[in-house]
Amino acid sequence: MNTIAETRTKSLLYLEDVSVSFDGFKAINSLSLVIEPGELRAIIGPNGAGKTTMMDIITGKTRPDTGKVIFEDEIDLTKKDEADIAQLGIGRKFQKPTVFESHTVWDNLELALNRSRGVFATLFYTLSAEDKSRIEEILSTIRMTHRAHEYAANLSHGQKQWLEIGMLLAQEPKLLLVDEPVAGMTDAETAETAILLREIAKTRSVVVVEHDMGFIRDLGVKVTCLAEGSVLAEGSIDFVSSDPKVIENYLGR
Amino acid sequence: MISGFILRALEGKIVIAAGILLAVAMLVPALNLLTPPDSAFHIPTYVMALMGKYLCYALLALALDLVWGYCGILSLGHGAFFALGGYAMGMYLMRQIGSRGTYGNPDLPDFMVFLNWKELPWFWYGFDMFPFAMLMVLVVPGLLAFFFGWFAFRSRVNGVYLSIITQAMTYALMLAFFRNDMGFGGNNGLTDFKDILGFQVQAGGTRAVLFAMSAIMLALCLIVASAITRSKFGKVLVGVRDAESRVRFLGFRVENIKLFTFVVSAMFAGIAGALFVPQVGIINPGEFAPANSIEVVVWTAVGGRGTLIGPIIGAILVNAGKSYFTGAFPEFWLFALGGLFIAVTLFLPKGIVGTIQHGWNARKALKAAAEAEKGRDAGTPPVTQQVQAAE
Amino acid sequence: MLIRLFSMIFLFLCFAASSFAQGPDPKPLLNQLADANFSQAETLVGQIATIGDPRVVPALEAFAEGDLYFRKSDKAVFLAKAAGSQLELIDPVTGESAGQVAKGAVTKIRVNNNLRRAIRAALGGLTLMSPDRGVRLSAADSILRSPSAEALELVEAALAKETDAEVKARMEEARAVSLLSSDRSVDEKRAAIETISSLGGREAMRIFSTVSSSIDESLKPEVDKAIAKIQGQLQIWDLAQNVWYGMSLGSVLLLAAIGLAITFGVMGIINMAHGEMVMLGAYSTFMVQDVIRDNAPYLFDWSLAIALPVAFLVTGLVGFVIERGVIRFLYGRPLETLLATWGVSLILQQAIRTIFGPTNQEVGNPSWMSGSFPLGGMTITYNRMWIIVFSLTIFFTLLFVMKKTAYGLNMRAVTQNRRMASSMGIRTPWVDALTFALGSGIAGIAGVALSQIDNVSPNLGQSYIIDSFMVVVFGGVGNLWGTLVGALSLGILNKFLEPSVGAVLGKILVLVLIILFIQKRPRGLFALKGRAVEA
Amino acid sequence: MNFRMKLGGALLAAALSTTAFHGAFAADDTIKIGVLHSLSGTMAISETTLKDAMLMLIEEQNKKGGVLGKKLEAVVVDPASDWPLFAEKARQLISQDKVAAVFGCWTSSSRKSVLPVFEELNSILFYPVQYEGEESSRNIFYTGAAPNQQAIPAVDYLAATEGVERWVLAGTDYVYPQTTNKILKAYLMSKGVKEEDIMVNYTPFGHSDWQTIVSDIKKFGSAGKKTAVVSTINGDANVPFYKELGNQGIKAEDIPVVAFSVGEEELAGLDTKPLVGHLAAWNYFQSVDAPVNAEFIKTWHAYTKNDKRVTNDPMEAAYIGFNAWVKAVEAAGTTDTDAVLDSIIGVAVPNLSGGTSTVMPNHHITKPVLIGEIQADGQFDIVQETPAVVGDEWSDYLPDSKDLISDWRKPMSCGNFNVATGKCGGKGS
Repeated sequence: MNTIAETRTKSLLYLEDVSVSFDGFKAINSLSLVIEPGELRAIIGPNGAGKTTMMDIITGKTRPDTGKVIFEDEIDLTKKDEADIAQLGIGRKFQKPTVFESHTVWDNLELALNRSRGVFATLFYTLSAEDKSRIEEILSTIRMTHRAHEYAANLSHGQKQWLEIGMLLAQEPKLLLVDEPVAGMTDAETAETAILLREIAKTRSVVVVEHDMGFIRDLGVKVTCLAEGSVLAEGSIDFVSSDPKVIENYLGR
Repeated sequence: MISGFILRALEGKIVIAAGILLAVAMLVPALNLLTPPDSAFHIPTYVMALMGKYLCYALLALALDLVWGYCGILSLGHGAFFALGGYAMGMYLMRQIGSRGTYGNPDLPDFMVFLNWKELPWFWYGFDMFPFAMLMVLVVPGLLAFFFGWFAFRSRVNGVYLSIITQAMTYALMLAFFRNDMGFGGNNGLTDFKDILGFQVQAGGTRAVLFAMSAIMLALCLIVASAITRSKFGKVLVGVRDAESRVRFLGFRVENIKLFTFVVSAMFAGIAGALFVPQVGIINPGEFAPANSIEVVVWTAVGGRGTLIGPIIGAILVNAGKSYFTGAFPEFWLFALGGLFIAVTLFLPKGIVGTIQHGWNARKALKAAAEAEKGRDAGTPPVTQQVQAAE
Repeated sequence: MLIRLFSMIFLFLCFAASSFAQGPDPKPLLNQLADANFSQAETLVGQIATIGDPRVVPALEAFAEGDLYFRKSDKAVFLAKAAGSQLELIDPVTGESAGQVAKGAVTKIRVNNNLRRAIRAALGGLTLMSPDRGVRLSAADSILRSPSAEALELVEAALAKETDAEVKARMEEARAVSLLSSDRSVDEKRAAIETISSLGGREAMRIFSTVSSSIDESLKPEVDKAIAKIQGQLQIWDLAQNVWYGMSLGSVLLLAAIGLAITFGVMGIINMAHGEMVMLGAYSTFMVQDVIRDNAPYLFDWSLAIALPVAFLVTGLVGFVIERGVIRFLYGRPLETLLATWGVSLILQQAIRTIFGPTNQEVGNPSWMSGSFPLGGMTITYNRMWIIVFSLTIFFTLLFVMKKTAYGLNMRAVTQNRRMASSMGIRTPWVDALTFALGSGIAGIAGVALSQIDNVSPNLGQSYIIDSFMVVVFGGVGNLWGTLVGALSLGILNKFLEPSVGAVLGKILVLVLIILFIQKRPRGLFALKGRAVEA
Repeated sequence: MNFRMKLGGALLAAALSTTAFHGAFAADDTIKIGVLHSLSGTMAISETTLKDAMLMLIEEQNKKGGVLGKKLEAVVVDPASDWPLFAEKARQLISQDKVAAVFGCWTSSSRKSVLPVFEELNSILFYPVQYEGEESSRNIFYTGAAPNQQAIPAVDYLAATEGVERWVLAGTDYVYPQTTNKILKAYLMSKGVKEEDIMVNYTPFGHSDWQTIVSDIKKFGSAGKKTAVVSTINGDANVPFYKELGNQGIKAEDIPVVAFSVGEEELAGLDTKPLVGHLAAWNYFQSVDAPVNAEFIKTWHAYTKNDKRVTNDPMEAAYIGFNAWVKAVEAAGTTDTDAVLDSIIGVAVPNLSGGTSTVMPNHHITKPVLIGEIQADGQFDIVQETPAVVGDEWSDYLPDSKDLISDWRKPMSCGNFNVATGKCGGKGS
């Protein structure tokens, strides 16, 4: 298990001067960003600001046209694909909750566990006592112990979001990218999610993309505002939300 | 480890199905050989030959189900693997004819003699040996699937694009095998077989053994398929089908997962082809025809994809229907067949077995969980459960 | 002997009737045709030609067409025209009617290829002096095609009188060609070689190859030089010809694929019944032509123009029914559309087979779709040319409908986001049905064009369905331009491979290249990039 | 067994001993005949007509009182252009329906597919289509043309009458054209034609874009020698081929095309005006001037209730095969396979071109070869007719088969007897 104390690097992830364009449209425009180990960071920005594309670049789904994406000071993520990057310890939650609907909650977590992922290893895998207790632990973290053997398809939207977060935990990542975790959640669920994320951030870095300003206030962390593919402002929520450029671009509307 | 792998496969339904298949493997040949023709229990050779054919088709459908039903790869070219397995077997049978061919040439098959070939092409070497030929039954389709899949899955060719290039593959192979210069007998293919392992292909005993082998191989492949799908790998497979990117972001190498499944499936198809050829007595490029591969998809869909028993039942039912209708209503059977496909897709979107299973599960869920989500429409299954692999 | 006597009497009678004719009367010779076998008839045609009486021209033309008969009762030879259930007999020399007889009373004088050739040569000589400019031109052409030393003097005589420049030029060439096989002087022949060499093309090539073995030793080098020169020209033309063939094949692929580009490309339905829509279009053409043939033969040249809307409506309607009856239950389940439409295609095929029978139906080419014209060293056939024009017209019309009309906007809105479109007040079911009908209708129109070059049988659709899918996928699903570029490039690629590796291997190679290409660009030639695609 | 007893007869008893249970379950008062032609799929276009023709022949025979005093009953199945299905259906016809004989197949692949079934179950197949030869089975009668009954006379005609010196052998890439072209090439070269004067070209099944090939033919034909095309192009591809020929202006006077797979049926889908003079070689044309043919056409039109339905060569082959079988059965007094196999050899029946066709010991038949030129009305004008030719199963122009002969009479009873080694190879033993 990697803890933040052991890795002791200056930055966990940094993006420098990253650009990417689709058919002439610049989705990301010389974006630079640094995430410290153990940091919980919120990213806000209007639609089309490039938030999701940024996540695509970090997780290897999209290759940047130019720029550097470095993980743990030495690993160039632009040379890796999704599976490599996931194995390096970057987990990602999608905007739309993406879980395996035809599997049970338990199976979803079992698949996410950070074990050997080769073809033959999975073919001959049997559930060990250690893995079992780990899954039970996560189940209780995401408060789904009583629904462990239900099909994921039958979960509510909020529960799917939580299950997905649970799967990320099972992956034991060093960095978690969370895309709109509270979209479609009730207020109570939102508040609980904030607590959960803060708890998670104690042992690893988390980047949250969110529209819900109340939620971000709840988190109470450093905020980065993106617009048109580059950083508009960065700082505490109060600092950012008083920035005139941010107001014009995002909050004002 | 291995034993756990196999033991896991032996779930209730699979055990029953495999049991039935094994019983059929014993019973049908016995009734064919041991009862007198006018006995009420007698199974005529014609019927046994038909059933043997259906079992081969069932195995082919099972192979397709593994990649389509579980992994979401709709292959429109599985007929190619079937045909390649068949050709490997056909080449062995051809070499067994030896000097009993029409021209009495000990080395060259007849079609090479009358096209004036002087020596055996290199790719025919070794096919006079049964073990080598059987190895090729697995290796040739496996290798083709490996190279094809290696490129396609690595480049992330997906959904419809993948389906269409598998179709292009089987179409190209069909055209190639039609060419006489390829050395596989052109459009006439390989036929007029005499012996298999020294036994006459046409003899009653040989037919019975071939039939039994088909049933046994189907049972074996069913167990292997069950072992695969019930392992953690199988769960990953379903994951790939339902949410490929999630699997990828969990750190799995999706291309390897697909490749493995594709290769295993191709080998199943190869085995099916190899068993098919001695029973029907001919293999020719017609088996590569894209329409044949589409038919396999239809059997699988009719039976119910994503269930292992479904494709077997689908293949047997559709083909039995086809045999009956082509004899009973030769002018109109296509209407019946076409209508069946439309009806199945409209009214039984999960196929026969899938629908039964679903209904059963739904009842179980209804009884067991009172707190289950409120009033889902009983008639309309939740669409979300079957997220399609294609866009 | 008796016949001889008979013809003598006949000859006498005719002579009396047509005393104004100079030279011997051709009628007895014509009458001998009644009993002649093929080779005797050939000699007779030669003799008739040497008389040089232009009045036999209609008789010879009729002979070549198989319209020359002899009366069983007296073995007299007549031209015959159908007149109701009877035949009207026409005197072969005077052109006067000789009354009507039952079909059984006369026997057709048979003709084979050799005879047709002989007749063509004879007619060439006979019509060189015709007052009609067009006739003279084609006479010169026939001599050019079947030159003989005998024709030389005729050509020269005609040349002396000819005033029309174009005809004169053609006659010069005909003279040159005839001269080469005559026994004129080497110098004259040298000049002739010059003339033919400047004529160029495949025709000159053939003439030189024919004479090169028999010609004077001293002229050999010049002939060889001329051959080399023409070969050089032909190579360039061959290249152009290949591109043209490729475009033509590409336009056929485009036609076949363009409806699919809508039903499959835009709507996402794996429409296996697409080929059958093409087939229905072809059968509509057949029906239209059938009605026209029986009721209004003069409209035949317009039959395709009439068939276009008919085919569009018929297949569009069938498409509409299929969408309402089957496909609308399957949106969001693309792979299941494959199964259902496969079933539909089986039913449509068998239905056509039951109604029209399994055999080919005859769909004729209107006159403006038949034949060819030369363009430099290439031959351009009219049907191929019109099909290229036609397919491009359909393509751009469709593009216009999709991009510039309100309906096109609605359609794109529905296919991109069904829920959103419906909440904005677009009647999505209606748009779906119309779109599928449009795709089917266009497939039907394609069928009208394809009926001009291919079999019209229940299997017609099956032979295009795979190619159509290849084109759409190769070009990039959902992109009309991709379909255009895909079709044309596959067509041209195919035609450049064909001469070197043969048609079979060429086709295989194209398929392999498509497979490899998809590895390189997993979403086809004109793939949409960006986030939206993956969603 | 019942009806056979009633019939009795010494012949029967002898025959019964070998295939005792044959026909045992058939209805007592009918004799069943299998009709095995594809009614769907790619071959339906050609084979459906033959199914109709068979039904007509059976109906006509029944009007005459049937065979052996019993009515004939047709059992029609659809093998759907699927070769393994042919074998399955053949097995069904023989062992389930207990048919006395089967009339069917079109492609060589389908025949090859059913051949083992007929030999195993000892039944009789009448195969009515021209084919590449190189086969002779105890249980199959080949009533279509062998290459020497079609291809070679056609080439002879072109060389002699039209003075052709340069040859294009164009065919669809499958076994029949390949073999025929091999035989033709050997034959032409034996007649002194040089290798460079022969161009061989193959195209895929259903080829529809003929632009390149037709222009190649034009190119090949402009070398100054009289050129002809010998076409073994398969049915479906012919319509686009001829359309392209017509449009590119290749006239029969310049480069004649002689085809072996183009008959009245194929031309029915074409405007033949631009094609007048191109040739075909068959053993029968609808235009044959013989009373028996006129009668046949009349019956056909009445049966199909369509005056425009054409007749063609495979129909004549089916006609000859059917009548030969009827005659053999009447002679043998039974439908039993072995008895019929013995009695049919030497049986002579009228063919539709006014002569007679005899079933030879090699299970092929004698027929005249007719060369016809295409007319503007889609019919053929017969320009040459040879005397009856014996179908030659083993070609004399292929090195490995020139020593083979076939004779199914006892005592030889062998399909591939090698006269050089004096041995019967393969399955004849």
